[in-house]
Amino acid sequence: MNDPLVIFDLLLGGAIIALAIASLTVRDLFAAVVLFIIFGLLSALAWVRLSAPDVALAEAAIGTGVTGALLLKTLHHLRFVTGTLGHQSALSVTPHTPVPSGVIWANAAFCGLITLGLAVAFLGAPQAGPGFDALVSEAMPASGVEHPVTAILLNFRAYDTLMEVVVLLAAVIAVWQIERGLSDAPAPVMGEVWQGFARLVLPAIVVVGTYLLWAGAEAPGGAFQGGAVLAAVGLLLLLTRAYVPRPGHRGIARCAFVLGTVVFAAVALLVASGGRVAFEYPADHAKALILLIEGLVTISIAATLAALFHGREPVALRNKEDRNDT
Amino acid sequence: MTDAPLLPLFILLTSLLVSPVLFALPEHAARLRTGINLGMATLKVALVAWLSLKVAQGVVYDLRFEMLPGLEFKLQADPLALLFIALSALLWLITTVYSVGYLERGPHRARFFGFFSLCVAATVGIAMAGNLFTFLIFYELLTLATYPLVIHRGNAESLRAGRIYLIYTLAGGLVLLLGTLALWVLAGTTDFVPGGVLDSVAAERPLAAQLLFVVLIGAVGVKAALVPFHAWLPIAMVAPAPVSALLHAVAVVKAGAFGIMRVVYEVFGIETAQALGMTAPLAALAGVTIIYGSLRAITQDDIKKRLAYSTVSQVSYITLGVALASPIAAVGALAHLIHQGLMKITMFMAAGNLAEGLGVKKVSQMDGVGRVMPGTMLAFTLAALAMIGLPPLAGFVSKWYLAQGGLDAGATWVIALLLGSSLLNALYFLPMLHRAWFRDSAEGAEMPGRPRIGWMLAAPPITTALLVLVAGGFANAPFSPLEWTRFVVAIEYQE
Amino acid sequence: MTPDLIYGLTGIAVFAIGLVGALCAQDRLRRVLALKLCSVGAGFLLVVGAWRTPPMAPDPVPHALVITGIVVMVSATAVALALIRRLQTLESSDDDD
Amino acid sequence: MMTIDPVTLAIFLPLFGAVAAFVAPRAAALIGLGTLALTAAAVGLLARDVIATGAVIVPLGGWGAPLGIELRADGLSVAMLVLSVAVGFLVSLSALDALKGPANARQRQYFWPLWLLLLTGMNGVYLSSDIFNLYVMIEIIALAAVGLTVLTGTRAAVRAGLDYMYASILGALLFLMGVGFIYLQLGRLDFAGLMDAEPTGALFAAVALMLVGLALKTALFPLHFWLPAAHANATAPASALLSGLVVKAALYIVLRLSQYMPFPSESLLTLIGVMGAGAVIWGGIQALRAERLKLLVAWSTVTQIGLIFVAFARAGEAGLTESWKAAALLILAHGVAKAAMFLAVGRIKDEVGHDTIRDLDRAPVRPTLAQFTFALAAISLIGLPPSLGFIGKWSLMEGAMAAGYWHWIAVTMIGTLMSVAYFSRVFAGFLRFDRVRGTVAEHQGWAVADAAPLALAAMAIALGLMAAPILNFIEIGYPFGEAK
Repeated sequence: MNDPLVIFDLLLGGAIIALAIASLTVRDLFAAVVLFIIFGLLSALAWVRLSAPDVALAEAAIGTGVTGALLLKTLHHLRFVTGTLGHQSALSVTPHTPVPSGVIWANAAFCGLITLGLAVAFLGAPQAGPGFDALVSEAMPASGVEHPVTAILLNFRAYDTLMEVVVLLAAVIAVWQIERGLSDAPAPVMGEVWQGFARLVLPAIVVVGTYLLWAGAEAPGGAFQGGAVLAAVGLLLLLTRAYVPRPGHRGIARCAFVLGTVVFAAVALLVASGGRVAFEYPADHAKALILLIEGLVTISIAATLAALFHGREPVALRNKEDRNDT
Repeated sequence: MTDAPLLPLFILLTSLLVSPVLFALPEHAARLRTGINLGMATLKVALVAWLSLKVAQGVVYDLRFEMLPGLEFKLQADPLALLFIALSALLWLITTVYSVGYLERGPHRARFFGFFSLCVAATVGIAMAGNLFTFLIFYELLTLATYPLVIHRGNAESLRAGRIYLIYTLAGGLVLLLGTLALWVLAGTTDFVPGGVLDSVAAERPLAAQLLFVVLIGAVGVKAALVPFHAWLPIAMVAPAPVSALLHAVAVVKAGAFGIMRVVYEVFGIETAQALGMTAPLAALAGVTIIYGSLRAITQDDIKKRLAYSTVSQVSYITLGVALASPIAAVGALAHLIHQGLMKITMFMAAGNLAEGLGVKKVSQMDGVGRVMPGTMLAFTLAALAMIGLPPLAGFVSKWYLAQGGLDAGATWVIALLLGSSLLNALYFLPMLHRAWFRDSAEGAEMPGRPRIGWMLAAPPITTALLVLVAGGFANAPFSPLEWTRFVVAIEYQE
Repeated sequence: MTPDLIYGLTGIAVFAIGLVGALCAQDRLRRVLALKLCSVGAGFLLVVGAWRTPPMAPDPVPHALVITGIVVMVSATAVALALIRRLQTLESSDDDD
Repeated sequence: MMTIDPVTLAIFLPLFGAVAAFVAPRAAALIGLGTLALTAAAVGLLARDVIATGAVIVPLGGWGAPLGIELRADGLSVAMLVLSVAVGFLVSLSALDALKGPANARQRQYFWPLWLLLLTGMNGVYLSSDIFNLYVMIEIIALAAVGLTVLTGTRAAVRAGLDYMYASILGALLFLMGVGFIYLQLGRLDFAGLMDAEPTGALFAAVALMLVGLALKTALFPLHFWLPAAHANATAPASALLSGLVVKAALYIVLRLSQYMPFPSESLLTLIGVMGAGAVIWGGIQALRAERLKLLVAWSTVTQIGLIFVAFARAGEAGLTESWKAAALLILAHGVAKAAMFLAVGRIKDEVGHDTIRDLDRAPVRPTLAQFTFALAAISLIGLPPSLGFIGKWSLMEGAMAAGYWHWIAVTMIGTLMSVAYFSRVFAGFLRFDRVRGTVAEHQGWAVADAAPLALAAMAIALGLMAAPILNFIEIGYPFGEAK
């Protein structure tokens, strides 16, 4: 009974490895990114196979979707800046000094050795070894939600999740600080047909995103996946020029970025009283608090991911210096 | 029992705390700076006098402060320490007067005096260090504080000299660190104890103990300018005269010599050192240094370099006296610590006056200077004669005890060495005196009518020359260096 | 041959490929891609560790960790890409330092 | 009524501060300083608790390890908190001056939120007792640190920042892979779970991966390639934070792992030591060759990190329990002294107008106090008494000598001599006067801005006198498990 599945696993594993190699070796960068996106989707598939649908969703939406969009946008920018936008293929667009092939082979051999060591270590590790299974199932009733992954993300290890939202915040602050002035490269604009399509699809995506968020309490899904899907809305809005960030929006944008962090952290601290420590939600209100946090975090994630895609901080074009990025 | 247990600390702080104040003073606040300098130096002399009285009465001062588990920062005021403190405190006062006169219009005075007091603080700290760890701290501080003084002129030559100085002394400091660590690991203490702390180690692991001796003596030998670690001293003579005078006649080289005493007497103990067979080689090395320094001095035309090589030679008298392992020689060594300081500082200040007043920097230019600057040259002459060992001057007293000690220790070669050295001393000093007093200046036009030096330059060498006379003539008076020395030796030899 | 074995080795292979890429890739963008491969490899390892032979449910904790890892990685990627874009702009303009 | 323990506050206060500074850029400086003051107060309270009752544990969410995440504050972590808050506060003060003026408005606006996020991340690392949480924290640190590196926006800075970013991501991913192996083997991620683990192949792989990852993050030779450019091209307060504090976070994790993991074989330790020795020597050579002052200082960071790894390496089979103390002292000493030095260099550069070592003496302007600060910091970095650097070096060499590892002593001494050599290049530039064009006024270039770096440098020296209490303090709560 297992055999067809084993063959499927072997094929999928082989395809993933082949795509990984291909995305690093193919000459055309655009093709590399596309191969990478396929690689990400197949990895997500593998994770579904490993009964990790939440992870698969997150990888597909964020690890592959958002990352892919970011990569494509960057590629577009680089091709614009280097004046190779009109070329047929996107061969390497950043300057570099060639590395001697000897070095590459030495590195590859070194990594091969590491891989061998890691594989041996992996095979030596206990299979289906110890884990948190018992602890989680024991604590689940007190968590306030039904879906274990959500319980871990927003209750058991909520501190990690808060810090993860902080990482996103740090990223958007860093990106705003890195890219300054107005963009030299016009953002890639979608064609007319696509614009129309986007407008039709947008409400549907919003619905899907909200559903994912809501479903997170009982079934796979949750703030990050929902946020990613909502971010897709933002991406489409930006791409179709339905929304153009203006300097005046910066204040709102900042508030949207920090909203999730602030609420999450504030709730964590506010519940700490009467012998409870931070993040220790009172059992009666646990579900409500978790949903509140999730909802607001989702908004922040969506806004942040969209801003990461857009890149620079919207600033007013006052004089020439601004344009010259100084 | 002590009415002012923190007295040693105060003595240290009189120069340590004043240094940041001096740094912060604006360049043009010369009067205030001079006032602070002289006030603190006088205060220090007074405090040292008080401390001497107390110590003579048998009061024990011991300040401790734990820096690492079991490892203490420790200040003590034993008689040996006082010998060195008294010397540096007194000469600091005198040299401060001299420096004020010398640098009257020079640049960077705030910096100069700041580091100058820091040097004195380091010297006092070296003297009062109650263990090798504390000694190491101040030993390094002395290196750091003298470096800016050596390169005070700020030109390429002085920077080169400064670099060489830094390399020698910091390498020495690093070796001292190694030795201190080894002592700590071997003996479990770094305390200075009369009779030493290494008896059992020397019995069980003689090789390790011998190695440690070599390392420690080598480390402090750098500052004591023992051959072959002496090369920095003549090069460092590019420093201004007061620096050469106080630091390279007193503070730095004496810190090295003092370190040799502490190591031999109070880390190993003279008996242990002898039993390890390390004193004889040390005495031999000292002998070589004495002769080598004198020989090199003869050929130097630059006055300060000649004096520097003379210092190389003379400081090793102290090492010799320690290494002979005879109480009598030890008296000579300790007395020489003081006497040589007085003599050499006189000569350096006089040399500085010649350079300032007449522009005379070389022996060959000294013709007839005695008549133009009689006071300065009289002081110089007195010190030079004392160096040669003319009775009843100070140098004679120390050489006499050294010779006696040599006989006492059965090392008759010491007599020959001392005689030879005195002969060499005469060979390089007498021509200078001859030129100064008995030759007419070759090109009379070059000599200005009256040298332009103020009393602040003229008085200090004369004062120290008088002290040379007094220390020799009244060697047996109470509180004379010699008397104090006997007190110290009684402790070190545990008699 | 169980899935955890197959995908575990797949993950390690992907990680290693990413490592080679991160060390050797000359193009800046491709280096980011390589790093992303590494992160997927690490994700595989954790997901595989969480896997239990059905009908047992997998351990949910590593799943949460991988989700966190994915979000962290997208943040880092965004910053790296922003740096790449900025650097390219600076290098293309002649009048900068 | 909220009752929040100072452990939580030490992480959350800077987080809220960062958010506030980001939302209200005009008041960022004020918010930043206020946050630092409050965080300092929280750390002070925490220190009091730790002294009174030993290690403090906060089981976040009330779940407790291994299911939940515990924050744990013992002597060592509080010492690191004090380091980051104290150094951070003084660096912030000098940032007020360094980033003043309309030309720096943009840098000012982003400096504060990034720096406060950095502080959040570092404090989080010092209080964490969960290895996956450490991974998230080092990523916060990485993103904020890269943001600070490229604050000036020059081409060199951005290029350095990108290399730093690559190194950071790769280092974090190697660490994450190590976390994966630990989960595979042990099924838990808290420190307590690591303590009594039997060494196996998977754990060896985990430790090796995490060590390499952290070595990359902390720039241990030969994985240091990103550091000199990144630290040399950042703006002065950012350099001070990066060199003084940021690399310490990864070092601290190494320290913790060496305390709690079944430490791998002697050969791995020796390898670490050899890498450290390589850093000491190679960094020394590069510092001798560096043409710019900031670059020299950055290379000196490479050597100092190498020295700290030598302190780990001298652990050996017998000495491990003591070696972490030497490393901790060196970490603290370097944190304070290097921050002071980078700030001083920033001041010198501001006054003189450049930081080319060869031409330092040609300028008639001599920022005396900044030069003095530099010299004091150099004393601690060289390891001259009585500075904290000296005490650290002493502890290192003492342990090595007691264990008979003479090669590590030789490395330390060579490193010391080299540091004398490269720092004296700078001193010569400060003290040489014969090539100046124009008149020199000695006391030029004093400013209030010199106060903060000077205070840091004085701390680097004076803390050496407090080594005994510091050592007693960092031992509180060690070994693990004796907490209350």
